[in-house]
Amino acid sequence: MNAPSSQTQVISIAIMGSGGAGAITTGSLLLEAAGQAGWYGLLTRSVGPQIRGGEALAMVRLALTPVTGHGDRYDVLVALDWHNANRFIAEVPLDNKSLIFADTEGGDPPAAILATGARVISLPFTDLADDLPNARPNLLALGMLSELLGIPMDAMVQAVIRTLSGKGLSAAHATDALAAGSQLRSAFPTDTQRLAPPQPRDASTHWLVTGNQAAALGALHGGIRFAAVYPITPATDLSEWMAPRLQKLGGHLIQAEDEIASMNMVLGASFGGIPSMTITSGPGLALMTETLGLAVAAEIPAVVVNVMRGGPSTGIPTKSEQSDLNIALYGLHGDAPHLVLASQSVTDCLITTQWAVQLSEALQCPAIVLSDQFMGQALTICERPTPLSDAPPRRIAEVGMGRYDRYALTEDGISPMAIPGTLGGQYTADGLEHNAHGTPSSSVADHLVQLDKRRIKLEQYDYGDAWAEIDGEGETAVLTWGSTTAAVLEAVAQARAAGLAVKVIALRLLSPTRPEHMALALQGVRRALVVEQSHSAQFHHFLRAYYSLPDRVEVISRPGPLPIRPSEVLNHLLQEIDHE
Amino acid sequence: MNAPSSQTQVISIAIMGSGGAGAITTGSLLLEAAGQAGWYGLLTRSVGPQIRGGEALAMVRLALTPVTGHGDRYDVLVALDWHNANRFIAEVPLDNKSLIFADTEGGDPPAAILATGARVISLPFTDLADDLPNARPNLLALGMLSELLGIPMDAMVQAVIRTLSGKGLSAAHATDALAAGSQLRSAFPTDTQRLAPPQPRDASTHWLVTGNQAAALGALHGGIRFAAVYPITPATDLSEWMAPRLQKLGGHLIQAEDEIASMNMVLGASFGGIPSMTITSGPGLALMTETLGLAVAAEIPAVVVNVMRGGPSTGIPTKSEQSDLNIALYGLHGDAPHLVLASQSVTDCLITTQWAVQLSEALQCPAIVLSDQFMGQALTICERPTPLSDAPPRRIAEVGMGRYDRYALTEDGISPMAIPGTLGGQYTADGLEHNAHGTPSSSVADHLVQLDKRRIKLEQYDYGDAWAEIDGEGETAVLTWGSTTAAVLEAVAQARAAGLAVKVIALRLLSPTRPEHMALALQGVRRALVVEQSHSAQFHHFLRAYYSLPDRVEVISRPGPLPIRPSEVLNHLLQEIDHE
Amino acid sequence: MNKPESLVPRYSHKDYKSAVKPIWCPGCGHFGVESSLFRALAYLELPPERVAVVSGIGCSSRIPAYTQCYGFHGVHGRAPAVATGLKLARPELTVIVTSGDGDAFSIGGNHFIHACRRNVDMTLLVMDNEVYGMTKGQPSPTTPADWDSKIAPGGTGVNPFAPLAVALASGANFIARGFSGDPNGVAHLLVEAIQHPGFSFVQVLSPCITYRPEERFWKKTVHPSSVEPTRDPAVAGHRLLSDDGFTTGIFYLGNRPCYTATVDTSNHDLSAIEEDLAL
Amino acid sequence: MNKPESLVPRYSHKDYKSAVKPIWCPGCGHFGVESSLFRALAYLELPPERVAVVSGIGCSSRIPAYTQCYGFHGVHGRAPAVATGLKLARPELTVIVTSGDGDAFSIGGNHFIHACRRNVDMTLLVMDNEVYGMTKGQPSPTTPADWDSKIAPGGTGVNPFAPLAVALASGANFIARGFSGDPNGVAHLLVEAIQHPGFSFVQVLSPCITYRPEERFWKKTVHPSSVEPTRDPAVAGHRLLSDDGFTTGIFYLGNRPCYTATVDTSNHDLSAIEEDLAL
Ligand SMILES: Cc1ncc(C[n+]2csc(CCOP(=O)(O)OP(=O)(O)O)c2C)c(N)n1
Ligand SMILES: Cc1ncc(C[n+]2csc(CCOP(=O)(O)OP(=O)(O)O)c2C)c(N)n1
Ligand code: SF4
Ligand code: SF4
Ligand SMILES: [Mg+2]
Ligand SMILES: [Mg+2]
Repeated sequence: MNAPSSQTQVISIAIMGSGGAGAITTGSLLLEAAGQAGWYGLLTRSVGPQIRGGEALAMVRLALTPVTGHGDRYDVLVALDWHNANRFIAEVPLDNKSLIFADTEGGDPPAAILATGARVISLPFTDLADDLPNARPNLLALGMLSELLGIPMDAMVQAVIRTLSGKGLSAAHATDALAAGSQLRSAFPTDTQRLAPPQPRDASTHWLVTGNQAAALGALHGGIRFAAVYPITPATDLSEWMAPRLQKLGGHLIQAEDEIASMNMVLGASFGGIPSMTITSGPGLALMTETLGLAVAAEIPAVVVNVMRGGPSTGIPTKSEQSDLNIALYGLHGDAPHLVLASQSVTDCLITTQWAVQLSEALQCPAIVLSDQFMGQALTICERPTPLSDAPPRRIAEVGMGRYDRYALTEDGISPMAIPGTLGGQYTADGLEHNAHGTPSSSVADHLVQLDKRRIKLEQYDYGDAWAEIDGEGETAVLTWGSTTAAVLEAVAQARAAGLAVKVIALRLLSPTRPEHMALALQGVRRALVVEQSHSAQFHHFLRAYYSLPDRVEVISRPGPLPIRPSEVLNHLLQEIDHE
Repeated sequence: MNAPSSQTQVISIAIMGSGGAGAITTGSLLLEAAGQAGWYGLLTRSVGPQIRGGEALAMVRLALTPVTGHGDRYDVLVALDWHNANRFIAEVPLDNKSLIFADTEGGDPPAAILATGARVISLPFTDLADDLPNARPNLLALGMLSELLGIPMDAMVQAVIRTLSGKGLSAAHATDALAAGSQLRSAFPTDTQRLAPPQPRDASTHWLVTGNQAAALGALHGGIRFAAVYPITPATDLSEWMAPRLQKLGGHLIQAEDEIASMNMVLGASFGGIPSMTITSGPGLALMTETLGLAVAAEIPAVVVNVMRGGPSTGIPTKSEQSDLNIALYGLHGDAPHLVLASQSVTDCLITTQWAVQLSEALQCPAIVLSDQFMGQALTICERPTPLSDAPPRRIAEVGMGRYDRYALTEDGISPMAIPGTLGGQYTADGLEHNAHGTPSSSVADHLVQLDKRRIKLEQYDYGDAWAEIDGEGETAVLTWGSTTAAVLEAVAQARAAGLAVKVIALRLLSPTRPEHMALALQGVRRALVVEQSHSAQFHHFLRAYYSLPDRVEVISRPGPLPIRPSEVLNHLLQEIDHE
Repeated sequence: MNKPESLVPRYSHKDYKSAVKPIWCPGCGHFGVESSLFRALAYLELPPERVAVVSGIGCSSRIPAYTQCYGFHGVHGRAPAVATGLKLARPELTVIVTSGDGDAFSIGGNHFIHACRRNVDMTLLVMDNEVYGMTKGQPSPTTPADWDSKIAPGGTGVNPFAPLAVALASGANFIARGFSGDPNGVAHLLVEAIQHPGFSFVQVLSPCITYRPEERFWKKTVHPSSVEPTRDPAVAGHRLLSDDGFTTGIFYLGNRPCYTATVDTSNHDLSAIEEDLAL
Repeated sequence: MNKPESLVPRYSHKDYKSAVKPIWCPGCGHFGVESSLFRALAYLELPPERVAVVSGIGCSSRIPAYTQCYGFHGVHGRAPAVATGLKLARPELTVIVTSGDGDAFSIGGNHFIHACRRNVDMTLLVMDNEVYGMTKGQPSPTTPADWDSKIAPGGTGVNPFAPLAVALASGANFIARGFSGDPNGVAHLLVEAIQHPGFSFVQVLSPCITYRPEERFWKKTVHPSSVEPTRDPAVAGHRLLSDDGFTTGIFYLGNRPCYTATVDTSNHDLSAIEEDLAL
């Protein structure tokens, strides 16, 4: 931070407080106001184990251009109090350029905070709030932040009123409290930075959306009209957002008695001709794998959105990790080829989920879409994504009075499907191995033919270029997937700025594999860096198993819940170069 | 087949017939009599879809030395009738050296049989049986086979009486029928072969045993005293054989309401201090993975024997395949390191299952043992295997009045476990991430520490040489696992006889991986042939993912239900050499 | 089942039978149940393509492929959930679940009680032979406690439970019991069950002559109910909890509203929904 | 719970409480249930190390770590199965399952009914708040059909079911209902339940003040049973199927034999067993 009036393109702010202090509200109001004013941004949250009202941390990143992940450090930390700072400290990297604004009433910062070297500025949020009608300390902090960052006060006032007027806060009181907060500017160091002002834009082209909402929307765009779910963190809000909207569209969401039932209900509805899905997280996915195998064998379309959380077992339900890759790829018994896709960002949740529905319907095969808690629950301001164009619907059998072979061998392995109610199309969907007609068979030949068919239909399909997002050229390539893509892209931009030519290959289609496409993408690449968020390097081992990688492969793989930071990737990219 | 009196070391006989014809009984009597007379042998069966009394095929292989798999072809086929021959034809490779003995009453052989070029000899089994009291055609066929193969008639009579006297067959009638069968020798071609006579041996040193029985025994030797199961083909007979024996030993087997319950009962009993297990097959394993993840996270010993069958989904329940490797290795959500072992033969089912119990108890980690329908239900005559010596029991906490940390960090990652009932050892086993004490924690540091601990305890343990069976030396190595090992060993013996130096590496411990041991084993190897019985080459991809293989890797991978034949492996080994 | 005999029926029971040959043992009770089902469908003149027969795994669960209806032979124990999804998605279909005592009451117990509770309009037909036939003779939740078997030598020691009482307590809307030795009687029950709105449960005692040969004598044990079906759950509860398990007839007729849904795929206009996301 | 006051009790309820702080919302009904449990254990003078508290997942299922007993916090819905394995393996332990309405009746429904049927000597304590608390407010099997929620706007349309009636029909040996607002009453029920042989089921109405704030008024809705517990299942069935769900007290006392096992690890001599395999 150089000059008093200096401007920055991107800024990261964390707000923490104990139960009831309103840290999360403060963060979302900040995001919303910044969005209204024309910036982009992202908010994630971290909370204590309490069901309600526990300590909370809001992490906000604002920028001139779209934001898909957090950065390496925080410019600003607002501490409404210090009660639970130690719980959150690992999530908010601070340094001696960081500014901490702490409520005077909150006492002394903990040693670990002081050790970061960040500058601590004590401000009388509580004292001032006590003197104002209906004001709470976090509103004062919000006023202060508007001033600090340069967010126009009217955008902030509007955001506050929209959100809090339901709770009995008048416009006048809100304005007063925010103004009082902005008065605290005298305490700002002279070298603080403000956000560079945004280009004016048409607000209607932009969304305030989470990945879970985007995925729901993608599913609806894909044609999903029936969902059966069982609640599980962090996937429940996807179901909850979808339920009334599905209803509105003429569809239905049902809460089943458990995940096994929800998966089976989905197959029943899909067998009935309705594109159908379920929504879950790791433990729930584990319960669905037997029935997913049935969908493979009986060739029934079905989509599972799996919002990953920390594992194994119940693990860390509220935090993010990329450790369900293995179960998604390999968790079905027998040889059971199926679709696995992964979203890369909040907005990509829409695209990838929509695509998954289209592929599942086209290929009569279950599709697992991997999202994660990070993008699923991150609230972002983004440009309205453009959905994919509609795909042709499921291939339906034209049946007459002759024999209908449900699992007839076709060139592309896709056999037209009869929909119950159609005269002449009667067949039995079966998880037993069967012949082309669908009659159970344990013959060697039928087994091989049907196994081939089910593999070939996936392998021969033309997925176009969407199997991966490929960016740039260079002898170094970073291979990644899922929400980790954000950190990789940010690091690579910096590496390029530092003169290193780097290619990014972020996989969207994980299964079936695309060895020829990958070979093309890796042409000329001599060094590959694999970046993922799992303890056992699941993605790396998957790549080794199914792709030809360059001789030199490096891996950054660590578990959640901390997101992979751009600097980790950048340092690795640059350090290793020095060693050469 | 050269000279009339020529002798052979090994001979394969198939016996087929429709429901009620007694093909399986004939096969097992043949095996038992041969065993009594001093030979080794193996019997597998194939049956139609009917629950009871359907068509059946018995495949018997007899030899001077131990037999662990079938060969490439059948020397003899006995057709009690031809009604269902087409169903079985793929399982009985015949050639122009094969002899077919068919009941005259059975009509003409089907075209596919004739096309093999095998010599068909029509014999009046039914006619003769009609003239004898209490004789059935299959007894005549058995008498004929005794004579043909050179099995002493008294051994055969004994076997028949032991088995059939309960069904009202007298010794005199049995002897008469067998003798009448042996009279058919005049129809034998002059160039038929007999089994070379065995060395005399003490019968008490030999067993008549299936892989499922051997696995049950291994589990009991390992210390299992509680089992909770849910019936599923082809694992049920393991449970059924175990139940009364466990009872006799002072333990208990309970049939649970489903596989999820059985797995959870196992964890409850094991938490209570009793070595415990469950027994299942693919679909059941799929239902257990969520709870297996709990066993990983809460560090509770538990053993699952999974007897593989044809997949995916319900698949082909009565037939063998090696396609549950993926789910066993990777089927748990999150990063969940656990033990996966695989038996290699009927007798190895004992050793490997026993070892799995010992490892699971020592490492406080669930162990999946992969067996398959082939070895699980193959009945063999073998030398009594020697169980492993007893291992030290589970590490139990010595607790006093101080604080007991259930998940304390120790050098080897193994934390002493308190057993309920022990004062001062109270703790809560938890599937949530936790700190060393066991208290739930979502902290970054606790997560990493516990993930490390759970990985390290598996990786650092000294498994000795048992991780794989390694045989021979050479620049060519065959890598295999499970029951496919039998065909590989047979092919390699022939390849060696043909002058090719080949090494065999048959993995017993699949997880954790042993990269250093494998590197050692692969020293000097320039060509690797991977052999497995799955459609999607699961083992090959696993090896690629976790091991450094030589540059030249070839793969023989095809699904069940046909076993991999020695000649497939041999031809591949030799052909490829020619191409060099 | 009194119908004017003069009319030529639209369907004969043969119209519901496929060419697939049952794998059942000769004499298995399930043959009788199959034929009862076909008679009931013919009586109701339900076009085969408008009927879906959904099952799990077991000898009993093999029925779908033996019919000329749409069939779904899923995984073990989950058929009521499949049927729920199907019926909600396609309310115009007649949905029948065919199951066994192991499939429905053991591994499928949770879906059984929740299907009763949810009351979607379908019929659950359980062929109860008090044993796992398909896996060759293990005890099921309805097997007597002292039945000796390989897996539970000397008996399980566990009381068999009363599926009709469990169904009632869970909320089933129609509860009946039949005996496969009386195919007409079973057909009659099925006609009533299919016609009754909501979730109908019909238990059919169906001997496994292979693993429970003593069940041949059920024909001497079963006896028709001497009282009329009740609409009062408390009264039905009292009866079912004091019943010997061999009374045949309809026990309970509920009138709870069905769980229904509309699933319509015609609307593709998401603009109103997208509005919710506008900044 | 009449005990000579003069004796110094061996344990106070504090001896059962661990240092782990509950994550529950202030005012949650589960606090009361926890304290009732501790009082019951103290009254029964059960050494904490001889008690195992087994649970699944949910706010209610968090209890094990809050106790000084051995605890098992497993996966969602499976605690009765874990407890069954534990009790069979270690019959001398007192085994208590603590669960919620979602954990026990929704995902755990199958283990619930089979634990009732199997009748292993343990106590199942379900804290029923007619909602999924932990996942922030979805309907459970006991939630009224018209309760509006995000996931089921306008209500599920599904009748809540009567867990006590299901337990009875499934074979539970002791059936009672309490209210967390009456911790003494609940403690009393638990004392009886733990002492009663076989599978005991205690439903405790325990308000979720966060997602079902209206449940605060349960204190006005609950009413003690006016009649004595019965030993006749048919009579209990009649009562439970006409009950309003808010009657507290003991409803049923069964006397079915418990399912037990001996598990002894001392015998290592397998020679007799190996004989079976001799050729
Ligand atoms: C997940 C799973 N577990 C176990 C099995 C094995 N299995 C197949 S059918 C069956 C029991 C069938 O019994 P029931 O439903 O009574 O039918 P029946 O054969 O007696 O008619 C079992 C345990 C399976 N197919 N899938
Ligand atoms: C397999 C699985 N599915 C879903 C969840 C998510 N989940 C956790 S607790 C819970 C419901 C708890 O409700 P209840 O048992 O009534 O307890 P309460 O919180 O109301 O006390 C759910 C659905 C999970 N942990 N595991
Ligand atoms: S085993 Fe029993 S239930 Fe199965 S087909 Fe045979 S008689 Fe019927
Ligand atoms: S959410 Fe409800 S059940 Fe959970 S702790 Fe809060 S009040 Fe209790
Ligand atoms: Mg049955
Ligand atoms: Mg609840």
